[in-house]
Amino acid sequence: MTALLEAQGLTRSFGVSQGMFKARRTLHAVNGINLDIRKGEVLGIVGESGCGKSTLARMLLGLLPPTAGKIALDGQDIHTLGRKGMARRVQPVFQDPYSSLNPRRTIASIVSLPLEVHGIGTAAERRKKTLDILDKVGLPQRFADRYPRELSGGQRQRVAIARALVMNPEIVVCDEPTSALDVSVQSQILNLLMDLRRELGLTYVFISHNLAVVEHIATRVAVMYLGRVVELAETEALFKAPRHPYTKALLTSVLTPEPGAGIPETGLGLAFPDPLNPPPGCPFHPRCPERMAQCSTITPRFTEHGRDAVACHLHDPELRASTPRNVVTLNANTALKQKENS
Amino acid sequence: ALAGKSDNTIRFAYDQAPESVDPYFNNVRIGVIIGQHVWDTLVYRDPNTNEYKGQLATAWRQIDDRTLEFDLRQGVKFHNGEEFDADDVVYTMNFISKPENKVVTQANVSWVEKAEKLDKYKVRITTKQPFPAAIEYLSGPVVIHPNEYYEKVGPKGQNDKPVGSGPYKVTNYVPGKSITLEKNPDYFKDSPKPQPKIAKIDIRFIPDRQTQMAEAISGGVDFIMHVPKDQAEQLEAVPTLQVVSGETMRIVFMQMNTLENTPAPALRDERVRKAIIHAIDRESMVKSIVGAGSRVLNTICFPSQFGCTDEGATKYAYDPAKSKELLKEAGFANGLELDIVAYRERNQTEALIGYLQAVGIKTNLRFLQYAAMRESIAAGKANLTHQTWGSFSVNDTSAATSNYFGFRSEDITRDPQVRDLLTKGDTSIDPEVRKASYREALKIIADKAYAVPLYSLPVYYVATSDLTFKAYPDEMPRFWEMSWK
Amino acid sequence: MTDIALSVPTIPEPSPTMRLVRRFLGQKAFVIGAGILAVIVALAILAPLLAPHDPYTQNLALRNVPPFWYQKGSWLHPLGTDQLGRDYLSRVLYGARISLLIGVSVVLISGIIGTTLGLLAGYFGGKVDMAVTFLVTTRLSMPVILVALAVVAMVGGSLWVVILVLGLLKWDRFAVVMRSATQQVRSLDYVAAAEAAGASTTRIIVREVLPNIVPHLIVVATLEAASAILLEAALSFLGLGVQPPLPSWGLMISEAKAYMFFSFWLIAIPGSALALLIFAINLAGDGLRDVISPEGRA
Amino acid sequence: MTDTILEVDGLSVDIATPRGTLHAVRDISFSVRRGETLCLVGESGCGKSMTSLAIMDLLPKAAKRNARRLAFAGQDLSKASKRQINALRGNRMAMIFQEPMTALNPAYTIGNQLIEAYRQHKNASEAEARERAIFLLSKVGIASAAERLGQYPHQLSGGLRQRVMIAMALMCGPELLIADEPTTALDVTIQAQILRLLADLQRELGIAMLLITHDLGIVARIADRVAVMYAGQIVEEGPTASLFQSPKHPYTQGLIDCIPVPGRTVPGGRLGVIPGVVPSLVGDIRGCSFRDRCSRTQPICSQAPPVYETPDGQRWRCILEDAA
Amino acid sequence: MIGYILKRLGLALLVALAVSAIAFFLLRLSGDIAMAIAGEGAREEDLAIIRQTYGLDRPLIIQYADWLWQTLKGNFGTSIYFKTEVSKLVLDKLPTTILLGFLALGFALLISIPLGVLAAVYPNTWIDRLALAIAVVGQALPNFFFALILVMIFSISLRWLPVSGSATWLHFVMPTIALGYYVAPAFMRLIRAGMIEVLSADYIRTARAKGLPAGKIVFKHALRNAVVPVVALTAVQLGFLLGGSVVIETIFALDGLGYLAYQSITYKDFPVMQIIVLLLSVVYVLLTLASDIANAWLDPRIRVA
Ligand SMILES: Nc1ncnc2c1ncn2[C@@H]1O[C@H](COP(=O)(O)OP(=O)(O)OP(=O)(O)O)[C@@H](O)[C@H]1O
Ligand SMILES: Nc1ncnc2c1ncn2[C@@H]1O[C@H](COP(=O)(O)OP(=O)(O)OP(=O)(O)O)[C@@H](O)[C@H]1O
Ligand SMILES: [Mg+2]
Ligand SMILES: [Mg+2]
Ligand code: NI
Repeated sequence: MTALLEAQGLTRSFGVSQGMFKARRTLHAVNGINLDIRKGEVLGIVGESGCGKSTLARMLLGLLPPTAGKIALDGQDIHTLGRKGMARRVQPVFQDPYSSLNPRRTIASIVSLPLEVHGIGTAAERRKKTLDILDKVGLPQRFADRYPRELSGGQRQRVAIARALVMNPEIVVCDEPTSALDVSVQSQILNLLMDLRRELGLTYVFISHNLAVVEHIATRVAVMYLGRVVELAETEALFKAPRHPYTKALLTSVLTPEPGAGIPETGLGLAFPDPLNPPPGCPFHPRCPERMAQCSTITPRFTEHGRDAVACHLHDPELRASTPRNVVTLNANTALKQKENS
Repeated sequence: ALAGKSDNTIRFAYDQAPESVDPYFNNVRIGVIIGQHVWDTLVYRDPNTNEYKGQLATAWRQIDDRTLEFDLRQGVKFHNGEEFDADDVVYTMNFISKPENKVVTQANVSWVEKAEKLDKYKVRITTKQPFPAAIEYLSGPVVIHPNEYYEKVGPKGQNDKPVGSGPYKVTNYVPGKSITLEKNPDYFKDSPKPQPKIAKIDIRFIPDRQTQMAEAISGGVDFIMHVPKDQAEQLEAVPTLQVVSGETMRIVFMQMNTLENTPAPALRDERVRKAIIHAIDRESMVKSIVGAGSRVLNTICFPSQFGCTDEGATKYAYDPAKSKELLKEAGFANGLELDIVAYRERNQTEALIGYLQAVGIKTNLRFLQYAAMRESIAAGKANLTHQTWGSFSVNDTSAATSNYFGFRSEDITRDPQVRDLLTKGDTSIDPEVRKASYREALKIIADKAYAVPLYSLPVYYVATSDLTFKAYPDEMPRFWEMSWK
Repeated sequence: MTDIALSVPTIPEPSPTMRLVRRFLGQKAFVIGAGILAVIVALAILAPLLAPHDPYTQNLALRNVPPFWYQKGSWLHPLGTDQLGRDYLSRVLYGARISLLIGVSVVLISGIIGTTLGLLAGYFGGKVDMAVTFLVTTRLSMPVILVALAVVAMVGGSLWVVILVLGLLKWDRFAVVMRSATQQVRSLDYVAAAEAAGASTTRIIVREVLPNIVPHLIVVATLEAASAILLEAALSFLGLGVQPPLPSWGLMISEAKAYMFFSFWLIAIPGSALALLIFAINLAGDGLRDVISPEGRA
Repeated sequence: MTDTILEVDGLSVDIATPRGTLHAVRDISFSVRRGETLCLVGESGCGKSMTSLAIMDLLPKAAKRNARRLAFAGQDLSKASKRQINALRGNRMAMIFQEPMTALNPAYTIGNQLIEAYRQHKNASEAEARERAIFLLSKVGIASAAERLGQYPHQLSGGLRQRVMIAMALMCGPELLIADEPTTALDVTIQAQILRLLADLQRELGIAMLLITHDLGIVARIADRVAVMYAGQIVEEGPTASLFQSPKHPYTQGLIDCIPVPGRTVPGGRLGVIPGVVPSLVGDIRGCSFRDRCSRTQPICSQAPPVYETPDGQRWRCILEDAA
Repeated sequence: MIGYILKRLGLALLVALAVSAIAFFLLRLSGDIAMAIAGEGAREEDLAIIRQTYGLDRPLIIQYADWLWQTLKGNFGTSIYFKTEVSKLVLDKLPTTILLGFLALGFALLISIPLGVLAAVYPNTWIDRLALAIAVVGQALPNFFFALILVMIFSISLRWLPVSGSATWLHFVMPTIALGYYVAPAFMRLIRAGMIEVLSADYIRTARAKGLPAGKIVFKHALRNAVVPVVALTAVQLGFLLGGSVVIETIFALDGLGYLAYQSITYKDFPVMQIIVLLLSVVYVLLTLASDIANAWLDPRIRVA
């Protein structure tokens, strides 16, 4: 399988001020991510709040210029595609169905916006296309001339999906599309997304912090921690045999409705992942139940394990057999790498 | 009001602060008033009889066309103890005669050539040209400064801590806010100004007319002047107040800019100028809003001034129809738009604007402070002005008409013929020649409608009812004469 | 209690416009304010029909006639005449035109300037925002009354000078409010969605952002209109605003203030008219604000 | 002393809105026994928070509370004076809110906020209160508690703040703890930590807990008994195990079906759905409130459904005696 | 902290510079000061001399640079009208205006804080309506009109208070009320809105859940947070008051900066005008700086850690 959308060394930092009297600091929201999205797959991205999922999504959509690194669509730098070029092939579905629809436009006008922008068809054709797509996402035509505020959250999310699909894109980037919805509505939307994918051969990037949902929908999963991907694996493999301690902790924390199972102990300490103050070495080490001496000094490499990859010293074959000399070299390497990233 | 009598203080509110207390460096009425109280002049004109009396001089004589000789009073002391003698007169006259000293009231001093000391109490003053009104000026605006002090501190120091020889001395001065005059206990006994009875004059500058009125009604001040007719009449009903009115030498008129580069070329058309005069109902204005003691004028001078007359001059009646007619003839059937600058008696300006509007002349009023208005006139930027002129109380036409038609900065007509006639009037010694020249000049001004003569301005004083005082036509409240009932 | 059907789609929901209208009508303050304002606007527009006399015709024989409710008053001049014998009712009616004209024009000028700056700053952020913030700070630190007075004194007062000066001075609140409103809207996902749809920046600003900040714009506009009218009145009161014989209310107060102790109506009538207008605009503006943000923020 | 710490009978909450009266809570009854954890579960807007606020007498001004009986430890709260309520609140019954970010006053140190209620209720000295605060902070797993007292809320992470909130609720040793979605704002890993902490403390201190959540996963793991709310009513109630093993009400069933559960649901397969959306709460609802979303609606559903009960205390409000 | 203050001072300087430039060019382009200096009977030659001696014949930008340099050196020039040093003139008048500004501010806070708090604690009651009425009337009454009415009542009818001047504290009563009442509504609304918002905040619910008495909730937990924005407004309003004092000082003949400004404007006293505008803008920027610092002190979220 070839990569349809590919990110290399993707980095994004923000200058943030912390109150008036303190100096501005640099926050690495996304820190040197390599990722490939293959045609037809559903790439799930999970991670804690603030780990950079949305930032990554916005960059993949071309909405946010990366500070470093590049993104290629079919091998072509998305830079050169321009806003319109990207729009035809990659479309978003956002988390909050309340803020993702312009409250002053009718549903039809929201859905047909991409068509208008690209000057596709006559007004009548556009209207027809809009109604068709609304039908496809399961919204009766009578909603076409209503305003977003008249719709429920689930219905709004259907509108957002319709808008994303109206231009027949190849990739849809869904940033937590169901986390604002009730479970009963969430399942409707998840079903819809799956149906559409089958029907239209779509590729999804599906961001969520709900592991159960990701397990259900994704074919491959990337686990993010503090701006980095720490583990990337086929869904089944990941859920069956997580490698990274953070992935393990995440999986333990999932509370499935099993009465009597009690609350699991995650083994994570109290340390708080602060993106402004990322710990040195492995970013996860302060919370890691399996941390080793080198974890606090050396940033782990992303090592491939067949089709999967993980960034953890526990799974770095070289390091496990390492001599101190090796450690030093690695250390120097990573230091260099970090410099490039910031 | 009780406070005033009980502490023997008159609290006097005036609407404008003088830019300087030194009479040579301001040209506002309050400056003249303060000047006459703090300083003395060589000669004093009795306001009741109009007779000249010796003040700092005891006697004077005309030596030739251009020379006057004065015997000076002995034993007079300035407020700082400096003795008055010929040096003071010579210094003062020479100081004001030099343009580089930038005396603001040039019209009052530009006739002085020089002064010489003959002995300690005798001086000679030379005029640049024969100047028959010299004594009149020397009895008014031309005050005598103490030479040693003045030389030391200059005009700036004289403003900060004024020193004169007059019946009152300045004891406190906050520029722009207030000035306090206190009785000069050592005022020389022989002065034609009587020894003051009121111990203290507290002058405050209150810009807002109705604040002044409120103060008067509530007893916060004892004396205000220049109260408009309507308000004066209303204040008459207040039992604690008295209203005294009197005619003054202040004439009211409108200038029209007919200069080459006038911003209002329409005014170069005599018909337009006449139309403007015909548009204004001066009689009504006098009756309704100007008030008692006012009279309609036909020439640009006050009738009591030497040489002032409207004999033979064209008189323009109120005739809006004719006015419109004239405008039509001049090509302004659809009306005309002009600026008008004014600085006081705003209600009268508004009435004028109303009359002009009625005949189709739309005006934009720019209501300014006097200095600013003068600046705009002198710069030739004015179209129409609503002016008043008090001649510094000088009872001679040379102090009035020449200021506006003698090619000085405020002359925006500049008719050489008029200028020559006025110069002749100003500088001839023969009274008949003077009269004839003025008559001719005034006639041309009227016939060619160079300006709109309006009326003389009465002044209304409102004072606490227990004050005895008299109003004079020269707009000078004489506190040294006043007393409590 | 009413018995109603169960599920959402079958409930006859009022249309959003109707709901907004109802919310407006539910705002007593807004209804009162807008009502008074409407009456004043109507009076101003119909002034030529309603005014019993020409507001400029003076009659020195009939000066300071009191209004009809005084003994000496007459119905010929229902609100009496002023110090130059002009009909006061007519002047007050025409004065409404001037005040409204000033309010509307100043808001138009300052609204355009302020909204443009605010939109740009809020949308683009970064350097643009810094520049606009600096401009706003500079503007805020210039005392409006003083600068307006000074400029009017220099240039000479007239209606259009006053409008221009105030318009060029009073854009700060527009800029500040529009900036934060734009920032808020800009961070919403529908803007990102439009961007992702390939819409141009201009299109996004004009079609996606602007319509959503219009409510704030209207609120600021009403409050600024009131403040502009008050400022004009203050300038005219000091003699450095609109010039006679225009019947601006501020100027009428200024002209009448000398008469206040004995003919109080001369100052009370334009004073109350002015206060009523400001009151109405503020009330309507407050109501508007409450409708837009029901929590009632300042 | 009865075994029941909280007794709610016929509780309704009505909110006056411009569109009419919103019946947020409709005649619900339940009780919590000492030392027991009752979970109130339901979709957003079904009235869970209103129920908890009604018990604490913290309803917003527009909301009105009505109850046949609302008793805490035998004392009827609906008849209690403000002063009596204040004496109970924060003392014998305490509450934890959803948003740890905003539930603490940003202007005061956490120490200040921790001790003020203790001093208020227990008439204790500053030093005693501090000591208790430090004790409880360590109890909720916060190290170097003494230093933390001087910190402001914004200096703490969300997880720490929620721990502080828990400590604050425990300050006076309450008999009942009401927790309204205490973990929804937190990340999954932290959620697990906090829930575990809560469960441990509840067991250790023998506190009764009313836990409100919309997450069936949490319910299953922590609750002794569960009450399922729908549109302001409790549609089913019972011991956790029975309820999950054999849900009786179609809504409960639907809820359980629509969450993906590894092992039970097929990855990529279709999930169960509850069609439609929740009804508007404005106005009355006659009959079963779930009937228009229910796959097994019958005409009779438009009449008030009966309440069935199994011997182990599982009760449900449906025409079907057994949905399975 | 120090760095922040320095940065803000730099900004203040920049703002002052911009204001001074705007004021300079704006005013300079519309009037001829040579004329104003020259005075009576000046002839073209005199004007030329004056232009030369005062350097008015140079390009405006050079004049501005020169003026700026002189100002930076502390040489503010001489008043054209009063012929006194501008610095002396301004320093003489400043205390009165500052006093008036603080009195008015105090008055405004004195009526707006209690009313605003009460209105927020008892919304939609008569207290709220009274507060609203006071606010609405305060906003709608032009302050000069209000001042005149005060004079009518307290000086003319009741004769309790002196009309004009600044001799005793009694002289400050009416100006304080007239000026303070003008800004009070803004405070009242802000406090009311702030209190309402704060009272509905989660942490207030927490405080109630803790069983704290109502007074402690309002005064300890709510007010502290509600006054934070008031501090910021205070700075803005104080600047505003200094500007607004033009009207009030003119009416009450209070010899302060506002009146001086009015005089200098009407006399076209350019150097004075320029310095006053500059002074007020610097004061404004410094006040906002002060309020930021005060805010930081009140709000621990932005305080230095
Ligand atoms: N425009 C911005 N300016 C400054 N910081 C930002 C900006 N956008 C994001 N961040 C920061 O970058 C980090 C990553 O944010 P991002 O929104 O990508 O996280 P996320 O994983 O999507 O979190 P969540 O699950 O809460 O949506 C966060 O710490 C966030 O505060
Ligand atoms: N202040 C209020 N004014 C009007 N309606 C309100 C108010 N607060 C809540 N409601 C309504 O009352 C109903 C019940 O609200 P409640 O907060 O109890 O729901 P919930 O079950 O806690 O939901 P969530 O899971 O979203 O917290 C909802 O329909 C809500 O819209
Ligand atoms: Mg996100
Ligand atoms: Mg809730
Ligand atoms: Ni590690």
